[in-house]
Amino acid sequence: MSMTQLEKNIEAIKEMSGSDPYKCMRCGKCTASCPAYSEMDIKPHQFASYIIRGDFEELIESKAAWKCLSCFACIERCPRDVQPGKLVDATRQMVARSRGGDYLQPEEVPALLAEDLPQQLLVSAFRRYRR
Amino acid sequence: MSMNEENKEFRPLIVAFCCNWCSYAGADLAGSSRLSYPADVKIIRVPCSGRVNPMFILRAFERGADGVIICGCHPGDCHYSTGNYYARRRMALLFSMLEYIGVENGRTRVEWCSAAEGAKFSKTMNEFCEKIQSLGENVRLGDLRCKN
Amino acid sequence: MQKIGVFVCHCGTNIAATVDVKKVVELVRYEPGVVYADDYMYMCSEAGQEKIIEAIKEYNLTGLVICSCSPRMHEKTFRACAAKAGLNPYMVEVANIREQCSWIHKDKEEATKKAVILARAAIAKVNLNTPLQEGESPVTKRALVIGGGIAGIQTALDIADAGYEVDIVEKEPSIGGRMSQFDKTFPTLDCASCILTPKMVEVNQHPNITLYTYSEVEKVSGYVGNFDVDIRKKARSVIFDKCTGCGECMTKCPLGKIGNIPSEFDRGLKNRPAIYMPFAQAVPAVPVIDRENCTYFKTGKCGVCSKLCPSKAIDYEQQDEIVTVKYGAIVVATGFDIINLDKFGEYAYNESPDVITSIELERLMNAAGPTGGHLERMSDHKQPKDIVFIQCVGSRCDSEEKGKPYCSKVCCMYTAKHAMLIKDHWPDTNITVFYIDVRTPGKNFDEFYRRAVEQYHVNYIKGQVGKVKPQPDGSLLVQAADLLDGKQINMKADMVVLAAAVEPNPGVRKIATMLTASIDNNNFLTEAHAKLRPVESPTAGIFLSGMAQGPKDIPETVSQAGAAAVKVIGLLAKDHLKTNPCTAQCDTLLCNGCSTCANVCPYGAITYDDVQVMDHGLRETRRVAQVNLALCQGCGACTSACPSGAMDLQGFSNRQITTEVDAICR
Amino acid sequence: MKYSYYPGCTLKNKAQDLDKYARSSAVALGFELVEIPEWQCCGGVYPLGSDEIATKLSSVRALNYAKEQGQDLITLCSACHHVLKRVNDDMKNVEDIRTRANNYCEFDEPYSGETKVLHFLEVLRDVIGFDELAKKVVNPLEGRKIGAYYGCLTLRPGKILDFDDPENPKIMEDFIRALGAEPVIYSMRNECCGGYTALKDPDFTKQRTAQIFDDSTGFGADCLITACPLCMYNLNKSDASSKVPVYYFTELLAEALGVKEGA
Repeated sequence: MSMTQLEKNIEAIKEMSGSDPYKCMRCGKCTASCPAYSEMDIKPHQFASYIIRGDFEELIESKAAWKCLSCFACIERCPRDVQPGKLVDATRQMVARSRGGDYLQPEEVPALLAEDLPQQLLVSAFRRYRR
Repeated sequence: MSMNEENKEFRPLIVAFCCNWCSYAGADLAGSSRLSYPADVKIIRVPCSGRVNPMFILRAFERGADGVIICGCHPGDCHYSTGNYYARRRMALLFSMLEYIGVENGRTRVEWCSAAEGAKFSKTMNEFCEKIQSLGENVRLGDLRCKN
Repeated sequence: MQKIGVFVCHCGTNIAATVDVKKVVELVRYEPGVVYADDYMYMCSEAGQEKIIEAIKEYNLTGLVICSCSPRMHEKTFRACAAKAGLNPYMVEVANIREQCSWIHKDKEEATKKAVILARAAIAKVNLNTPLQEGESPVTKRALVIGGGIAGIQTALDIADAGYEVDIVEKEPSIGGRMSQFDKTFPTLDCASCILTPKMVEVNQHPNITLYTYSEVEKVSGYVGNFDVDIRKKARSVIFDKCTGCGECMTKCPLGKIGNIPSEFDRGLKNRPAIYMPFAQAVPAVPVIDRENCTYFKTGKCGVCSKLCPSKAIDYEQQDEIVTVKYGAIVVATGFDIINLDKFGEYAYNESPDVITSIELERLMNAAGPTGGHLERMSDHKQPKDIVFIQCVGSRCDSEEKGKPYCSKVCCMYTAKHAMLIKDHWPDTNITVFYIDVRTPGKNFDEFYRRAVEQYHVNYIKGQVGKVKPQPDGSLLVQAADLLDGKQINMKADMVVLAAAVEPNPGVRKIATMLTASIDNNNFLTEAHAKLRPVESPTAGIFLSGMAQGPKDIPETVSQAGAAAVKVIGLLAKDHLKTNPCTAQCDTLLCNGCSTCANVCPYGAITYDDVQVMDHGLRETRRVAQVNLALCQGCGACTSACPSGAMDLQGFSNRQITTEVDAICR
Repeated sequence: MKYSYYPGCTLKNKAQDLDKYARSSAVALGFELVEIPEWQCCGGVYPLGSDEIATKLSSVRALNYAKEQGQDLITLCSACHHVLKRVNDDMKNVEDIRTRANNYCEFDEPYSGETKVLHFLEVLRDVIGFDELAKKVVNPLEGRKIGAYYGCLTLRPGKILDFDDPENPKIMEDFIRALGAEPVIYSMRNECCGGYTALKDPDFTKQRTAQIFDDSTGFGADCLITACPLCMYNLNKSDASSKVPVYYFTELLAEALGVKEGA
């Protein structure tokens, strides 16, 4: 089956994320479950539609990907196996891979450090925020 | 088997035996749902997977088939109660014998597909074609029956 | 040599769009045996059939190949057409160039090539066809209905009213099924028992209907027109003919108060005694003893019911009984249940007694229910003020083990019904429905839902609920999102009602296997044709009624029940059925009497005879296989098992299949 | 019984309590934690892209080491538990990742997910048994009402981690009962504390943890337990933690087993 350019781009996201945005039925269970809802400018259930429409620029510009807590609640509860959290991770990857736009710069870190900050936090933040 | 003159790439010849009750109906459902699979697959309708005599498969390989697949009802769902169980055991034996004489195991397959599984039928055929495509052309079996 | 006519159908553009029909005609014209080849727009139409008949007469055709849709679709049509022209119907073969060619391929050249090959295979086969004669088998004029819910009841009544005898087998102690648990029905808000109970009584009193309640189908053999069915009548421990249904035993059973035996009928919202009828209007009004819980059966002590029974109807020694009955047709009406909600822990169904399913709500609103029709929370018996309904719990799921891929079809409507009934009784209740889509196709259905919104002010919010959180104050916090307004919602509720997905009754798989009726991935029974034969199983003589075939509401179930009844009546009205002539045959010259074929025959259709044969001029007596044509169903298991090649199957002979292989591999 | 033990970086540093009480309790319960030599950080986060491989290799090495020892691999930190189990699942079930990881690592024998990864709590539940544990308790924590705080990483995705029911877990509640205390069940126990966003949005994590404390104390909890150093950090940043202390589950275990002092 031949594909449009958009479909090919989406196919690449599917590969990278392991999630199929076309399966989404817009039930919003992810958005209902999301603990970071108030912080996200693009809501979890919208990630699938942004990708299907090809609005990658808007996704990349949004701060939603950096506000996701990676708590996996949406992944656990998604009835369609879309697992929106994976699309959020894919967006982070798109940012890192396409333009090297990391959300966290090493120079910022000393100011953010607290005495009792666990290593786990720093490592996770670096992984989530940077390439 | 050659396609038209410009296009000489390998196209496998695949024979599928489908039981009338489940898998042939599954193939029909794949059709009415427009779920495509390569035209290399040609289906022969049999009443039951248990009707598939090993001779038919040997004959197909003798005549140049690159792959043979037998589809029946799911275990427990055979229209005739037990035909698919016999087919499964018979084919396990036949396939190991075929491998011994040079027909790789990937070229033969038994698959269960119900009348409601059009999608599974199409998926199975696509996979099988891909597999045969990757294996390339088959060895051709000789006709070893006594010749007068 | 055969004289074969080949007819290639365009099927409008269904075939012609991807298969060059004219080219197929040209390429098969010179195949061995072919004397005539032509194409036509719709071969199955009156004019198309006329064309075939004319060609048979004009060219003295002895065989036909129709290149068209699947033989499962029109093989019968073309066989009948051949018969009209005096040709044996089994001289017809169909090449499937629609479902298995034009519809799945895009490239016209490739599809045309494949169509030609399929046509060649069919031509090669017809060359070896022989005329076959259909046999006849008698029809037992009695039908079996498995399941005594509204589907089974309606089917049985319709068959019985037409004058045929019907038996209903129901595994519960009473008929009535799911519908008897309901309070009201949509879209007219009739009281469920008011319309069901009279039908239950009618079934019980109908001279043509025999009820086997607390019974299960144990074994099925035979075939259309001639099924033999073993029915296990489980021991009721109550003598049917002596019991007057006074109910003394049930009220005095000590376990009624202290037993903690949850009532299945009331979905565990109430307890029942060990000797019980599921509900007051049960038919038959004869209780059963639940032997697993009964003190007498567990310890040998008690015997209260036996002592108190005024008609001495209690019989602790009663045994299960198996009866064997002959039937001509069987209807499967095994109904549904709702899915187990263990996988939906986010909705706290197992954690909070105030999170309930819709069926539990039916019981809570039913005047005969555990609360006498007063809606209350199970935790504190207070009347709920804020009620949240969650739709699609387990329906429309794609994840493998959690839910079901289909829409349950009835939830949108019954939720609107529940909302309105609650508002009718208790107008100061706030009701919110969280939905994904509101689906209301059906007569007066959307109007019904709009009434819930416009007249009853039920608050519909688009967005699936994420989590239900039991709160320290005993309330429930519903975490959801309003997708249309773009808001996350944290709403307090006193009660949450889950519209759990429906699924076929779990016992149906076992029954389908006994009947060799096909079943889909969701355990719904498959119909013979999704559009044209919706109440028949592909297995002849098996018919489908109600939810066992797919999600449907009561009006649809009743229509389907009637349709299944008509099909059964049509079958029972015949004195004889034509049998499939594609049966096995034994070549006595080749048979060595090894019994291999008899061992694999699922029908016991093969016996052995000593026959005199002439072999190379020598006369000898041999033990050879004989096929009983009345029993043989034509599966061909014997043919592949036969070590000497003596067994063959008419219509699918070794030579015919081999020649098809050759034609494809040419 | 000997287990390969993967402590992870945080347990060597800021979360030493989680580690040391586990070690002393293990001795009291009769099994041995053998720290695997030269372990590397798991990364704290399961790789974001399903096509990533390099970030999985440290886990693969640890998993393979345990396999070579013929031992199950135990972790305590919720992040390590999460990453190790998911990488192990990939090695077992995803052909592409398995092939590429093995090509890179060049082990004597290819690794394909043979090692069983266990959380310390799973050992208590599945190997020792909570009934047996209860028998070994010398200082039962009677009268204490303890809220288990699971967080996210130990539970989800439930299918792969296979730790407990991801929506209504009970392993920590059973653990609390075994120690003689009363578990407090509250619905925020598997909701996220805010996780790593504490680095850049500390106010947001405070909102989250406030809800967790409100809910758990509403149901009567007088303290919380956790298995996650990051949850511990975030919970402790909340003002409520001064009234409702948060402990690593191993600390209460050591206390109940009477081995807290020597640890």
